[in-house]
Amino acid sequence: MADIFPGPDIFPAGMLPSLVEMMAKIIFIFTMNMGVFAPLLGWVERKQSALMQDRIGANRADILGFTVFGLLHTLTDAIKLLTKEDFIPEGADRPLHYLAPFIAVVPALIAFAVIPFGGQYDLWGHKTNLVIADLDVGVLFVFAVASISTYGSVIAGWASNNNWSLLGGVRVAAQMLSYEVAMGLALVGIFMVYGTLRLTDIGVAQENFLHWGIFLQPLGFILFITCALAENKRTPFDIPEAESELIAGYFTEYSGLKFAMFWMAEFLEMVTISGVLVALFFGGWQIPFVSGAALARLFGFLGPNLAQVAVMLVHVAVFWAKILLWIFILMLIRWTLPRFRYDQVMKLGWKIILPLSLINILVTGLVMLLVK
Amino acid sequence: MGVEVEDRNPEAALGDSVILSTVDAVIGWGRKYSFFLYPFITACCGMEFMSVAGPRYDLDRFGAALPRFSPRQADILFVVGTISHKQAPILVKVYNQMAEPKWVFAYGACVCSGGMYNNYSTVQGIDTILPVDIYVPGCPPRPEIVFDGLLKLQELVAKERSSKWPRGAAPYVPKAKI
Amino acid sequence: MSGAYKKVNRGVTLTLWERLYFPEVIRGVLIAAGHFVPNFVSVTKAYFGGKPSDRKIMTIYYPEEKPVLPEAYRGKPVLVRARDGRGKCVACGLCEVACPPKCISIVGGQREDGTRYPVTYVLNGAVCIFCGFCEEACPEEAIVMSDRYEGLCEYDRKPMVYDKEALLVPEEKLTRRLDYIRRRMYGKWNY
Amino acid sequence: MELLMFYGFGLLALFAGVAMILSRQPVTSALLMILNMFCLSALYALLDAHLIAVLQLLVYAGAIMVLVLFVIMLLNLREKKGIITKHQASLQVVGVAAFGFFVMTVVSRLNTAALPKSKAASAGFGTVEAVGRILFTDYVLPFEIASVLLLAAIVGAVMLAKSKV
Repeated sequence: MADIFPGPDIFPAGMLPSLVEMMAKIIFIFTMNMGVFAPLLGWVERKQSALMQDRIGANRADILGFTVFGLLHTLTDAIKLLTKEDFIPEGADRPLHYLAPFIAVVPALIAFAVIPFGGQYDLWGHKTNLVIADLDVGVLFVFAVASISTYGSVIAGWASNNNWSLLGGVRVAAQMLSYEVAMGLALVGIFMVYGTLRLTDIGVAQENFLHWGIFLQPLGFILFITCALAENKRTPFDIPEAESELIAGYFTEYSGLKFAMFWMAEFLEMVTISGVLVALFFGGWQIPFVSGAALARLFGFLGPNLAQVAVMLVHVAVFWAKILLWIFILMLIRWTLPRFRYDQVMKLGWKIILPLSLINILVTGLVMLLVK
Repeated sequence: MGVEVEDRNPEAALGDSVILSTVDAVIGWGRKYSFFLYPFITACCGMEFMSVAGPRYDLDRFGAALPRFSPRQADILFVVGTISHKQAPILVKVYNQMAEPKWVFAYGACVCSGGMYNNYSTVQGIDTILPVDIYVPGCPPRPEIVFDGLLKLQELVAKERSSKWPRGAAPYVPKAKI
Repeated sequence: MSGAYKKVNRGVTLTLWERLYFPEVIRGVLIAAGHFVPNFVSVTKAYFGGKPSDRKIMTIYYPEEKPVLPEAYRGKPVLVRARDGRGKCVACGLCEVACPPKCISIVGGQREDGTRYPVTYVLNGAVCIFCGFCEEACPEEAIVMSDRYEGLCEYDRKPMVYDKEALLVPEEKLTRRLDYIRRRMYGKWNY
Repeated sequence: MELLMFYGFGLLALFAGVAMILSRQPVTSALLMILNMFCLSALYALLDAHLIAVLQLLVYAGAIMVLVLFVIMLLNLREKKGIITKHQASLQVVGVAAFGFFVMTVVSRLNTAALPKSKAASAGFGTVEAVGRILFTDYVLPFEIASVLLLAAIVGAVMLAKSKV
């Protein structure tokens, strides 16, 4: 954070470009998440589930006869949820009931601060690093923020003064606690292989296609994606909001915009999880077999600066394309698998994933010793 | 409130070629295509409801296919199946728990009027206990009829004025405490 | 434990490969993707200037595309108006008796030429269950099930009670159903 | 800027701590404590101790407080009854007196003692690498003893929770 808050001497040399860069990056990530992904994913979820089930999905909302593949249904949902009655049940803890949806949404956005969406580029003599906060503890920060996001659900469950909500909140707490441990241990292998926790360094190390995380840590990848699904609270692991058992779990008593915020939090978490997956296991912004230098040579006719801009744009596009691919796969899993039972989730977390991740660490260490 | 001027719709006069949206029209448009439904399924009509929601007829095309099992988040109460007097207080409770704006969809003959069960145990049409917005006859109604009713309800919702809301609790107060 | 019960293997014992769960997950996801991809391609093709038949999805686009109704389809029950302009009904009351939910009520009368006719014929559309028993009971082919399903839903229950005028439909429009009744239903009952 | 943030987070942490004690609702207290931990973590971050900051969030604010909340929510402590409410006034007097004595002692001690000058942080201070290096060289024995202690605690918890051996 020393880069962000550069000490008492206000406006040292070169601060203005960094400030502009910082603002640009924050605005970019914010628009991508809130402006593009949050509304788009509602549409993607509806349409993808429909096509997977041989249906056509929402397609009838129109403006002057233009339906745009049903994209406008997202808009209608937004309008409706905005104008719906904002309900607070009797006996609820009102301030906490208001606060909970915000606590759920904000961490999902904050976690994106450490995920690099591009490499380092030299633009007109100004070093640009396409990550909002290049922290040394990168992945741990993501975990920390994810653990904070638990509180949104837990508080929502408690503040609603509803037994189902409370049970949902308790389930969230138990599930998050169990899977965070396993998730952290599943990633230790990756840290050992790359020798760093800094996500930008991990991205740079994956320039070689065969050094992508998924090839170096296949077991770690499977364990991580399982834990990530559990952290996201979506269907195979949606015991906190299990409709058949808990009505709607921790957000049973939420209506209108606050319910929409929980919904949005779920989608944003999905984007964040895809971001972490891409950054750690899928080469980040790297294109297979095409290094940044080769790409820069390809765009060499534009001159050194514009070539760098072109490379940057290509890398950012590749990164978001990979995220879209992962969102597609996560959605496939969500619409394919049935829900686990509560005890099965706990058993999977503590008795299978945790020992497997420990074994993964052991094997990784042994292999690293042998290779040396 | 004066006399309500009905159907002086300039858009219709201009042949739907322009949008002169008042806020109500925009809200009506949004609500019309975004029904989150609460399926209150008690009897055999439920099977036909599954067919309506399934791939052949696909309720989702109308934007009405996100069943929310919490009444707070639902917009439209699908009353599907016979409502007995024992069940009526529960139905009223669910209706009262729903957040405004809310609509009630009477699905099938039993719900519309008691249907076959003209006897002591069955509610003779849920309009005796709730305000109903659309009646769909049939035992059970064919999916086409349901869609016909849904389109008709969409028309109603699109034309609604915000002065209609909130509608308040159901007129019927059950004696039994549940 | 004594062997008092017999253990039945219902084929649910999983092999080790299945118990690993992960390969089966991948298989399931691939099946789902196998539905998604062809549907996605065909729908996109149909949207951009293709024929509707390019669409592999079987969903009916209801208000624009009407379903193809079978002959046996039972829509709104209607009274047949004969070619001379009169209704065929003779107010015998058989449909009233046959109707399971008792939605029909008839008051009979007699014309000057001695033929009987219904003075009022009320059919409560909110109660009718579209079973077609009235059609089977009718000896005069006076009440038949039309293939009409649109416009049956109402905002209020009052307009759903149909009187005679609302029920009468000219015979020419019902030829398909009348043919069907003569071919199938009478054939079945061996009249 | 840094000073401003230090005071901001410090005051917020103090406020959260005091409000936590004063709050009657156990859940609110727990949440205020989380806020307090959050502020502490921010203060660590301002000191360039990124690893400690993140661990503070991850372990204390994340895991342990979730457990605390879990217990509070399940017990549903709303009204406190019993010995504390009976002698509340006298207990408050004793508490204020004890706290006042503590503050006076600290302030008088601080007035006399010269505070050590803080050294500038060396390069790479607070990174994972630096902390790991110290842990596994200078402090390897305490580190291992702590891990054995935790292991014993885990085994004990499992033994207690298990219904039959």
